[in-house]
Amino acid sequence: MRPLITAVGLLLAWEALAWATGVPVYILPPPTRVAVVLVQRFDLLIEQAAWTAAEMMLGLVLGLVLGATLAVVFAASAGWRRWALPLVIISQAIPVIAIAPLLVLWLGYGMASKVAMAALVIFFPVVSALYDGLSRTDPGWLDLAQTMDAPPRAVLLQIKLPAALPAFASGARIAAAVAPIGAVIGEWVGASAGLGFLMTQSLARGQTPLAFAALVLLCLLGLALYHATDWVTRRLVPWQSLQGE
Amino acid sequence: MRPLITAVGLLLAWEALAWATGVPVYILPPPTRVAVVLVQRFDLLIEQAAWTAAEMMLGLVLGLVLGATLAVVFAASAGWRRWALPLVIISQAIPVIAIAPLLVLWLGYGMASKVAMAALVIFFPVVSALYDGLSRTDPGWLDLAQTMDAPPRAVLLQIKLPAALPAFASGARIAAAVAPIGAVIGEWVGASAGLGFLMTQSLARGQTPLAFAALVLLCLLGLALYHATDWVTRRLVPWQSLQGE
Amino acid sequence: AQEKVRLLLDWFVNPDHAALVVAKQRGIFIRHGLDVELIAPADPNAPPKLVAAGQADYAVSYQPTLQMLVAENLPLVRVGVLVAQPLNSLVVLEDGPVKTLADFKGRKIGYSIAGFDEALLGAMLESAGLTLKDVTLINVNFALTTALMSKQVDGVIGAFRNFELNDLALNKARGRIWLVEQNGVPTYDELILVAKRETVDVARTKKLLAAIAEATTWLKANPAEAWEIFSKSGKDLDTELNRLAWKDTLPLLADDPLALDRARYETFAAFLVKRGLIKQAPAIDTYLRDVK
Amino acid sequence: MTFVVVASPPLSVRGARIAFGDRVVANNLALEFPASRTTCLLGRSGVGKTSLLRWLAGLLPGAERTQPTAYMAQRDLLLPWLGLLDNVLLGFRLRGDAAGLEAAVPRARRLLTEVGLGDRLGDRPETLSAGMRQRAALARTLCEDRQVVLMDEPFAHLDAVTRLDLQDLAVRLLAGKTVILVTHDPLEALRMGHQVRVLSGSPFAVGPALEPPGAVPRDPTDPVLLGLQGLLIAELRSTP
Amino acid sequence: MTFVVVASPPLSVRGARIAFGDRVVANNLALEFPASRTTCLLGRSGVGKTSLLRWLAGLLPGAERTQPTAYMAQRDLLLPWLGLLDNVLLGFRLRGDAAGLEAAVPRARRLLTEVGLGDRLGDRPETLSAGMRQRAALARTLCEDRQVVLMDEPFAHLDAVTRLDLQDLAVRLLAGKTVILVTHDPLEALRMGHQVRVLSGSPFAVGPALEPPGAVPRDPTDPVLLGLQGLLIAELRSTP
Ligand SMILES: Nc1ncnc2c1ncn2[C@@H]1O[C@H](COP(=O)(O)OP(=O)(O)OP(=O)(O)O)[C@@H](O)[C@H]1O
Ligand SMILES: Nc1ncnc2c1ncn2[C@@H]1O[C@H](COP(=O)(O)OP(=O)(O)OP(=O)(O)O)[C@@H](O)[C@H]1O
Ligand SMILES: [Mg+2]
Ligand SMILES: [Mg+2]
Repeated sequence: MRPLITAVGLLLAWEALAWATGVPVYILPPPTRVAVVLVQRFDLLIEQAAWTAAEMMLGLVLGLVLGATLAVVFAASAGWRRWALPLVIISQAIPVIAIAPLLVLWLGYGMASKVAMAALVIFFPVVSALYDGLSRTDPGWLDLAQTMDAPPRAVLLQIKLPAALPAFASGARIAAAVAPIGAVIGEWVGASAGLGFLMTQSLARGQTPLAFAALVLLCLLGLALYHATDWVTRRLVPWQSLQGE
Repeated sequence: MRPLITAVGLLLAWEALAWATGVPVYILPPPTRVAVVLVQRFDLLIEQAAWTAAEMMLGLVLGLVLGATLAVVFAASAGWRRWALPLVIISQAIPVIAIAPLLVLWLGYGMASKVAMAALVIFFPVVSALYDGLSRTDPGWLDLAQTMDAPPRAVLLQIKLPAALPAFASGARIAAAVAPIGAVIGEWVGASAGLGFLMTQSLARGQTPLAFAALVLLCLLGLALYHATDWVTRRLVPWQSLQGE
Repeated sequence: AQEKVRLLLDWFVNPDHAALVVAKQRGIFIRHGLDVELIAPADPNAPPKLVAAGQADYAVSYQPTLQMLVAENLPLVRVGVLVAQPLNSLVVLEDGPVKTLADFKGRKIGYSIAGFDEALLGAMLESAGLTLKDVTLINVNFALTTALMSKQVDGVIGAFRNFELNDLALNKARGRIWLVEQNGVPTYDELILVAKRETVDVARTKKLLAAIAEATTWLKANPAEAWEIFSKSGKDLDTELNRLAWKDTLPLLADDPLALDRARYETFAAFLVKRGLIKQAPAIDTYLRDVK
Repeated sequence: MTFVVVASPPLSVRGARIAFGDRVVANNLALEFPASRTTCLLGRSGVGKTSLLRWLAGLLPGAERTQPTAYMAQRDLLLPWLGLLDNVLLGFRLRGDAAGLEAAVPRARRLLTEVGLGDRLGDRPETLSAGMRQRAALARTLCEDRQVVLMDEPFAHLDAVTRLDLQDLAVRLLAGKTVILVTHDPLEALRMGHQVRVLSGSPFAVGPALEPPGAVPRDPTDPVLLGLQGLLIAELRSTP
Repeated sequence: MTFVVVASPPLSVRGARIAFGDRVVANNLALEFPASRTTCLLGRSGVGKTSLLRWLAGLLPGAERTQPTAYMAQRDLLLPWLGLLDNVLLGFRLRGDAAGLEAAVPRARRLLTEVGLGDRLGDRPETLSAGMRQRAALARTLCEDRQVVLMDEPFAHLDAVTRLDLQDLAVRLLAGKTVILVTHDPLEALRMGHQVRVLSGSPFAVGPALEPPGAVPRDPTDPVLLGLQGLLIAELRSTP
């Protein structure tokens, strides 16, 4: 019920924005126009959305796994952290256009290069948030583990990691929210399908309403992924009830 | 000293990568080639870097302020959150190419549209992480505040907010790391200066070494901004000593 | 007083814009009473839309783009021409497996995002008895030459004849080229100037085009001096690729920017309809403005 | 008896039900705590003392607080980013009560000195020992100066001597207030309480009010108290 | 005397310096804790008892632990994501000691039953009262079965009856081990300790070892103990 109200609210806000600012249709089409296209071209749109959703999901899973692994490695070894952390930060500064040719060279034009690109965007919030969480464990627990002669590995996996799950959840939620743009950026590497591809192509042809119909689907995918991630991650930390919601 | 070792290590890794995979120069020029360009075109590069650095910094400041404000508003009001949170998530899914004309329409070709674009990329990790932090306050403190008849505003600003500073720091660090890409994406809106502009232009003209020289500067800017943010945010939470480092 | 004019280029400054840059640098625009600001976008699709939205007075665009945009009801009109012939072409590596168009059967062809390359390619392949189904199409975005040289694709459509061949040469590769207009595609104007239909100022446009014509004449007469002016006009223009492209581009620049060949537009509109890029050809006079 | 300017209200509970999921801690609870008196609560670990106090403080779902109350929880709950003095003054800061804050500063300093932390006013909580933190929390509670005060094991981390001193301090400063104090030390309850009541059973029942003779604070070596202590321990022992 | 299979080692401190920045808690400290005996430490709040225990556990910079030690801190430190039984078995899980873990499960269950939590084996710590959590932490410490055991106010949150029961339990299970127990209750120290020592001053000095007569656990109503209690309180009171 509530999501419906929100959706209607968003649409009204959009309509109002288009109306109040007098933006021309070919720059920001009103939702009514977009809705018509959404219905007319539904088959095409769904097909492309499925493609992008697959990239997003694969990218998110890969990003989460990669991010979590790196964060754990960084927490385990100062040596690794010293060498690889700058690399990780740098990886965020590199625009897709600079590495697209490299990715294509190594991974080809198939889905692999897109998923890699999406994962590159997605993994960073996870590394960063989880690593922060791992270095913020209650020192009392660490002392306890030390007196119990726990090997560093066990401390990391059995104390720091569960204690950092809320931080991981935080990072995963950010990751889920940027997953759509990750997938679309991936499609820049060179694509022949996907919502991002459809959007660029229709923008180039002046079919702005179709582009915005694709954008609406992309946003819906984003919202769905975000809320799914939110739902899952909240269940990860049952011992900590969040206020609000 | 240590950053120097890391830098040399990175360069060696890059040289090795270029060498081992036999990537052609027009895809991945070896560091030696890039270094030559870096020296030869230093004036040009520094000028563009200054431009991008300004966008980055403004975008980061704007993003931090906007992100922190939104997070506080969301924590204060479930009504606002219900309406605006989906908008915030959606804002992350929108590719620049779809809204670039809108931004130019509203903000013109100057720096404003670029900073707005950068801030759009940067603010989200801050909202998300800080909002998470704000909803994770020790319930004991909230109970205490309640028995003290604290108005919700005071609880938010004097209890939840300071308690969420580590989470804010986490978000700010992610934001700092994505600031360079935010600025570069901003330059897509229509730029005639900046490292991103220089990079696209030189890639389009086959001047790959120059593009990579610009990329090196961009990465340096990113690292500098990240470490500056890291340094500042660590000092924000003196009562919590992080392990490691 | 000078009239302020904002002119959006189609992309970064390159020798295609020689006349505009020279007219600005030599003060030719000023002499015609115009204070022209040249703005380079990163996305070639945005300029016509921004002109339609009133954010700039003129934009450099392409004939096929104009016709597709007008078919989508964008209020644009063509007011002049910069390059009155196609530049687009299909390119392969000379030592590659493709020697004739027919050899493309079963091969991979890269194209850029422009939106109509696919249609051009379809027509070209049909002229050799193939269809789009016989090849795999890959959108390679910016990286036409890179994709070709790294052998990720066997050919690329959307390559500009004055640029991509030189780019290949600079990277020690040789290309084989098929010109679109000789292989089943009607000829068209590659670079045109567009303005907003309702607000187009004919008097000002005349001044602008006169200045461009004057600059074109001058630079064709003084190519070396013009190169000096062009290469120093902005950051990072003095490059080997630009130098090579300069030579190939000058002869292609339209001597008469006011020239208008209506038939060319009728024919091409029919071609676009046939290829399914637009549903219906818009009435010619709605988007062609003869300022002569 | 002390002369009371502000009349402290009595506290009463009627038909309260305290439950966590299936675990019913108290059912249909009816209780009356006399006004301007200190009532000490004893009971086995886990019987529901903290839950009752939280109910009275209005912190449990369904509970409603009827008057301004100061509540000292089992944990010290000092804010790590504030110095001791600021922690003690937290209530005034939170209420944005500038006038009250100014008036409270000297009292806060005096209180911190009286609990033995006069030389640590600006120190952060994490640099203090557990007992010191508990004393700071006590100072914060007393500084609030409410007519109803709820305290949950306020002296648990204090040594015997400091404990006696602070019991005296609390009795002095809380005279005339309605105080409910949870403790595990029967002697402490007998020393400080006008009434002592024992909680027992599950869901818990509250035993009859035991009223030791004499004015508080009583002498802990008084044989009457020691006798009553034996009685209380026996009562505690009688329930599992 | 009990027959001891594994000889518990003595604990000694030589020339230790414990300081936090400028605040010197102990300087040039030399101490000997006898093997296989329980030593109870008393001292005013903030004197440095916890710091000394942490030093012995090797948790302070410069400190080194010489033998396997079980340490029960002032806070319960239960892991919120584990049930009680898993919390009690934490040491074995952390050490990856599968054989030990299997052998320890019945002992852990028995221990939890003995501290009165036999029906809450799977419950999460946040659903327990403070005293219940402290009892679980005690069970965890006893389950570790180390020859040296350090305990910091292990019974602070327990009611008088439970406290006596658990003192008995601890004495029984810790017989023959080298135990150092910090407490605030002089009677508890006298009841459980072979030796009782008082820390006082700043930097602290450790008073002479007081050795009450008789076997532990002693009868708390024994007048000799009550007399010694008065002595200890006087000693505590003599230092600020
Ligand atoms: N992390 C720290 N930083 C600075 N000072 C500290 C720190 N920990 C303890 N201290 C100081 O060391 C002294 C001894 O503290 P400690 O916790 O050992 O006392 P204690 O005897 O255990 O007291 P209590 O009975 O209250 O638990 C105190 O003055 C305390 O302020
Ligand atoms: N949040 C909770 N969720 C579930 N059960 C709870 C919760 N809080 C308390 N309980 C249960 O309620 C009962 C009473 O707990 P309470 O903390 O009131 O005991 P208490 O008398 O204060 O004990 P102690 O002397 O140990 O502090 C216990 O059985 C406890 O397990
Ligand atoms: Mg309790
Ligand atoms: Mg202590």
